[in-house]
Amino acid sequence: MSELAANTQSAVPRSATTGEPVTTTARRNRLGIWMCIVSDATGTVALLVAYVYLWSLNVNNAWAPPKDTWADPIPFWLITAGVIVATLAMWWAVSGIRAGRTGQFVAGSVIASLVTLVTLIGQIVQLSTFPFDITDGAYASATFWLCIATALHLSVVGFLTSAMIGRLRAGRITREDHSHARLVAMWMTWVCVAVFAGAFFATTLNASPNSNSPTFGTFQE
Amino acid sequence: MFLTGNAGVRLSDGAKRGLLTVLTVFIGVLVVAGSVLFLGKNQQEPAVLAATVIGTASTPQGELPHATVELSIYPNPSSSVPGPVPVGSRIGDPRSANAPSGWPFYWPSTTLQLPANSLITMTVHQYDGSTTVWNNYFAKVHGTVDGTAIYNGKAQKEIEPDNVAHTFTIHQYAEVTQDGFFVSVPMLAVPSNAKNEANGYPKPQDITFSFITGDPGEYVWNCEDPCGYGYVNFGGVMSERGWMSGTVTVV
Amino acid sequence: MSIVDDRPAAGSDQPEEPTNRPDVTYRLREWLSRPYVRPILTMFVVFCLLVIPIGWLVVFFMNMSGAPASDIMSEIEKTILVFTIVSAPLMAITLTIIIYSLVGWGRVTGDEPPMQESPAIRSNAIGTYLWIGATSLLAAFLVIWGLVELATITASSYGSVSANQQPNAVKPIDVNVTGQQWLWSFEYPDQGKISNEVLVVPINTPIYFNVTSVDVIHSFWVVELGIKIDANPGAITNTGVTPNKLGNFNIRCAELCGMHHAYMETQIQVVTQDQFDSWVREMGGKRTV
Amino acid sequence: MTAVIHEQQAVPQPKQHGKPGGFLRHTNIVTGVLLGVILAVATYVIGGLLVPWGTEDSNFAQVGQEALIAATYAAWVIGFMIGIGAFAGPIRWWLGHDLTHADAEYMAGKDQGKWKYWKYTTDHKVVGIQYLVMAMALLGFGGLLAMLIRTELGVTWAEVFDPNFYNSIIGTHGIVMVIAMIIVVAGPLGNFIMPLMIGARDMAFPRLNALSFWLLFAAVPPLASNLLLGGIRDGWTVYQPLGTQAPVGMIGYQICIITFAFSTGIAGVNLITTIVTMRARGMTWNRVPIFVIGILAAAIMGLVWFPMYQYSQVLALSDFAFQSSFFIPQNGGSVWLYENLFWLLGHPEVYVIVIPATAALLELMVVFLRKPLFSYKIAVAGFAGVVGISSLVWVHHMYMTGWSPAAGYPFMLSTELISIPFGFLVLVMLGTIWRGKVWTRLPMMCVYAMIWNKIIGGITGVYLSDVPVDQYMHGSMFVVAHFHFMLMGAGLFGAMGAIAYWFPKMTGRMLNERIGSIGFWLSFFAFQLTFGSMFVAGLQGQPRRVLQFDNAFNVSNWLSTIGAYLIGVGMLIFLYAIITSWRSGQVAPSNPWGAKTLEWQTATPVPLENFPVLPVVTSDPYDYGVPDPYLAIEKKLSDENQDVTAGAR
Repeated sequence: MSELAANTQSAVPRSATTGEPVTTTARRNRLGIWMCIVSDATGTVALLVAYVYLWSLNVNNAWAPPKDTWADPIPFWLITAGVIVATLAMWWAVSGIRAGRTGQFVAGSVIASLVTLVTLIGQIVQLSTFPFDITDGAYASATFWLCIATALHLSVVGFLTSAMIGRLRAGRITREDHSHARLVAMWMTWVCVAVFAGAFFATTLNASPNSNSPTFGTFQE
Repeated sequence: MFLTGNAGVRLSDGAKRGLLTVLTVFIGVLVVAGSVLFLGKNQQEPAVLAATVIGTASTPQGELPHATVELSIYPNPSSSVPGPVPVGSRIGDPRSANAPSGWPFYWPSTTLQLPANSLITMTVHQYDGSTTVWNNYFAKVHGTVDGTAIYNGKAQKEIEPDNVAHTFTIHQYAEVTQDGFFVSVPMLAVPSNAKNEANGYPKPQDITFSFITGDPGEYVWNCEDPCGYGYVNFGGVMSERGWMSGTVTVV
Repeated sequence: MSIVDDRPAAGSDQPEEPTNRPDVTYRLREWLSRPYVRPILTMFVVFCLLVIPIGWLVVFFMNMSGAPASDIMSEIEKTILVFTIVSAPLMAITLTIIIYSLVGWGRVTGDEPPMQESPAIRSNAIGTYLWIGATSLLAAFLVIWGLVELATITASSYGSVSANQQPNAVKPIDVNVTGQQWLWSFEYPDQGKISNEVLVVPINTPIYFNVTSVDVIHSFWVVELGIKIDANPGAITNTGVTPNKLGNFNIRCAELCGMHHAYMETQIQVVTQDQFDSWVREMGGKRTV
Repeated sequence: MTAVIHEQQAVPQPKQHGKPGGFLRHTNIVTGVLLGVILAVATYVIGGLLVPWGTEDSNFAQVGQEALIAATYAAWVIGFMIGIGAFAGPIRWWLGHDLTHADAEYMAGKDQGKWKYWKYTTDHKVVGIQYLVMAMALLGFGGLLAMLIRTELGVTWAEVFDPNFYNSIIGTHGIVMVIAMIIVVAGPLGNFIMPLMIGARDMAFPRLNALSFWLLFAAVPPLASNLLLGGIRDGWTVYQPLGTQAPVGMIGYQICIITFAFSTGIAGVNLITTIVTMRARGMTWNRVPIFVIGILAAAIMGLVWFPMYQYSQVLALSDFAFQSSFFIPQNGGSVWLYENLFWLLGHPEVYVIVIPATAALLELMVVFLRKPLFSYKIAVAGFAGVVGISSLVWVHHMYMTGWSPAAGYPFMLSTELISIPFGFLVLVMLGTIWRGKVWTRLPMMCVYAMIWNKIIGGITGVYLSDVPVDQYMHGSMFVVAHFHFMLMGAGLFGAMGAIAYWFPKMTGRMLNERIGSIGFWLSFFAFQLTFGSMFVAGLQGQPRRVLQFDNAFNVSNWLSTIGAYLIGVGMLIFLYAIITSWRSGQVAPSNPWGAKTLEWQTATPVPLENFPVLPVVTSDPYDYGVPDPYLAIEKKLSDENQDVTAGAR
């Protein structure tokens, strides 16, 4: 009962939807986001496993793209850098709103949105300028899908960050109740990890270690 | 609803429930039976093609009845040869419904019926071009009377793997007790430069071979030469009864 | 409905644990004297005796298409017998309790929740330890037995050790098994690369299989010899067996592989060495040295 | 505590945009289906213009046909979700127009009568009913396919169906039943009952709750339509590369799984968050009803492992429609990659099916035995152990694939270890039954059925977990019979018991137990016949998924088919019992079983926000029973004993 009394008297604003203190809903939403991250992590792991496993097997000696034209590593790292910058900007914005500095929040989220947009465009450019086609062997397929996954992640992040200004103006993000901004930043932090892992594998694991895999349909190793 | 008893029939609650239960079960049975009849394959397979008995012949196993079957392999349907019903009209696969123009098929039927314990002489007129077999084992002739087949009058034990258009391969439906029934004959391809004749098809290759059937039984046959599409070209025609595979009933 | 649930706290309605209990034998006798204990123990023994024959039944069904034709198959059947026997007690006690509870401890019928309640047993240290101990022992036994058996079978089917490194006195015969839609074909590399659609092998000679597929996944299952390995496209898998019984046995495809999967069957014919050599000769291959 | 409601009005409400509910006032299943179909047709036609008919590649296959069909299916799903109003939430969030209390109440279906079941309704009770109906529909469809399969196998002398069509039937039966069994307990009961049980007003994320159901709804038509588009010709596992050989019906399967995985993941997030954060005050972790723990376990496994399956289908679709090469060996793909990704979910999924049913029966046993649950902690430990180990056993489906023969050793170990935590659950069941007076009602009978089936499924599982034995049994009918004993024998019969138990709370009427029991017992005994003889067929050496076989297997298949028909009859009778009781059954009191869990303490039918005032929990819900008489005797004995020792002194 005392706890309840505390709630009624304290200045904690309440969610218009359910009438609970926003601290309660914030805790709930945070757990939800953690769960989403766990689930999305498994999917990302599935893609990485596919990449590494096919790399290690080199079935039918067909892992490498035609004429060993591996993808250029630079774009991968540029895109990773872009995501990280956007995430830092978002966290900076969150710290701003927490201290009540609305201007810093606006600046931070605008930067985050713009950087994310640029990175997304960069990702699409990279996808369309690979020196190989998705049909050119296992490496090509795996790399394409790692980048497609990044593109999907980036579009979600773009949607989230771009909503910040509107929600601020609608009074949904205030000094007392800024949990949604934090959730966005949390999600972006996970996206950084995912993108980095993809870039790391795609740039470091190129030539397959297995050179004597059997030729398809025969018994020659 | 007469069971409610308004129509003069007075039923106790329990009896009503019982009747309705039976009714439910009955409806279920109807649904299952209906689906079986509607989806069953009977109306989907081509008509039976029975071998015509033309007397007796002397074989390694002594004097046996002799029957003949004549088949053709066309590269695609045409005005003169309509070809089998596109699978699409049976199970609505858009690919097969929309792409029969390049589908080879055995004609007039793939549902064969052969007399038991007799010599079967099969003649095939082959109008199709070549594709390479995956396994050279099927470029050889197996299971015919003297291990050969007659290609345009010339007896051969095998042909060039790159020159195979299709194969006619009966394989056993094994019971440990019954010994196998295995016949596999590669079909010689028409040269790629052959020009079409009036009927829209090139001059066919004629392949003739004889084999001896055993006791009555149900067997299947199919083509082992990749002439469909999809993975390793074994989709499409290769996986459809009535085109590149069928059944052999020995009676 | 009351806001605050004023139900008593858990277990408060039980008398506190008795202090300085009577000695174990006394309590055991007291327990055995309870009306329901003896029937349950008898039922338990009876069910044990009823369950164990299931093992032989299983083996009987396995042998319906022919007795084991290799040591591997015999090992498999032995394993089944052992597993049935060791897991019989757990099956039996479970059966006993559910069946006895239907008759022994009283039944209540009717639409209203029964007034008379059952004894509030929230835990029983001895029972719990017994059960967990038993299941753990069982699991441990299964694991150890299984690992040993697996090692034995891997040895006698040569696992993935290539043929020329086999420790056998007799040189194994290599057979290259190719699965394809919807046929098996067998090639004898050492007998002059002769090939056939029926597998012919000499008795009491180790056979070493290299298995692959030229299209989809098949599974190479020699039923009565108890070996099975998938035929994977783009990979070579190995197994092996030493047939010890003359006759024809089944080879089936155990992985759905398309339209004629059901018809992807052939035979393995186990013959004497002489028959095998003559067969090789007439197939145009060269004799085994 | 009554303050709660009062406070809700006290909360300052933001500007109300339009009428309560806004856009969702105009959306329902009709608009959803309409928009979905329109979008799908439009995509198909426009795509057809881009790649005109008759454009054929060297193999005479339609160019871009697969991509076109994939786009069409995707368009259906997206169009349906737009039409049902699923995107209203995100857009409102983007604009900052968060829900007012009035919006929330409208979306929870306030004052909308029956119509709310056809809308994007967020109330957990509505979603629960929707899941129940959907599960029964799927079970009916899968059951019909099962009848067709058994017909084919019973007619041993000829082919009834075209072989390809038969393969499509077994594949569709498999996946439809798996989906149905995944949702049949965790869907209806996890959504309707669980929040009541923990004393919450609704799920943590009501809109996600509606989303998860309507995603499932959108996923079903693509799956069902595969039979019209050439079918999935390679079983529910759809091993590649055989899948890439199938007609375009395969895409229906892949789109269905991808969508369904989203649905499961979202449901998992929702269930876990609800259970962790929304329990009534005083409901500490050792007072949570065991059913809630079971739902939590299942939700965790689904949430963590479903993406593996989802991505295996994404990559397979990419192979099929865009000729990439994850599973095409010629181009460097690996068939083992698919098998691993698939079974990484494929095995935990078995427990996702069995665990909720088991937990539900544990929950109702105590009521019908009037005894406390036997050692709650052991039960929780059992669930925890299963969840933990279930992710380490998937390779036992791949013993015979030749993928790393050495892996057989560790995975045989883990597979046999998982029998220990599973044994915990059996111990709890037996300990609860021990010395209990049975109140013989239908739900309790399901407990006995489930234990019996688990015994048989368990012993056969012991055989299969062993690599050497699996070398004979893998891919044979024996395996089929085994997992039917686990999934149907334990899962479905458990679900029947659970639904019979909570039926009064969900529908407000009692289940007609006379008819229900007839159906239940008929299907139970027919089930033994069907799968018992299927065991025999497998032992004799009949492979799975064949439509013709040696005459040696005829007898066991005939028996199996007869049994299958009887199961069908029994299930129909049970279905009739449910329908007739739902429509015109006798009205149920709020607590017909005299149970002590929270869901029975509120009114029936359950009011919109479940509880007039949120309850406070002071003990676990299992304090049934009278003091153990033998304990009293022992107490007396020990006292005498004391006197004796005293006298000796």
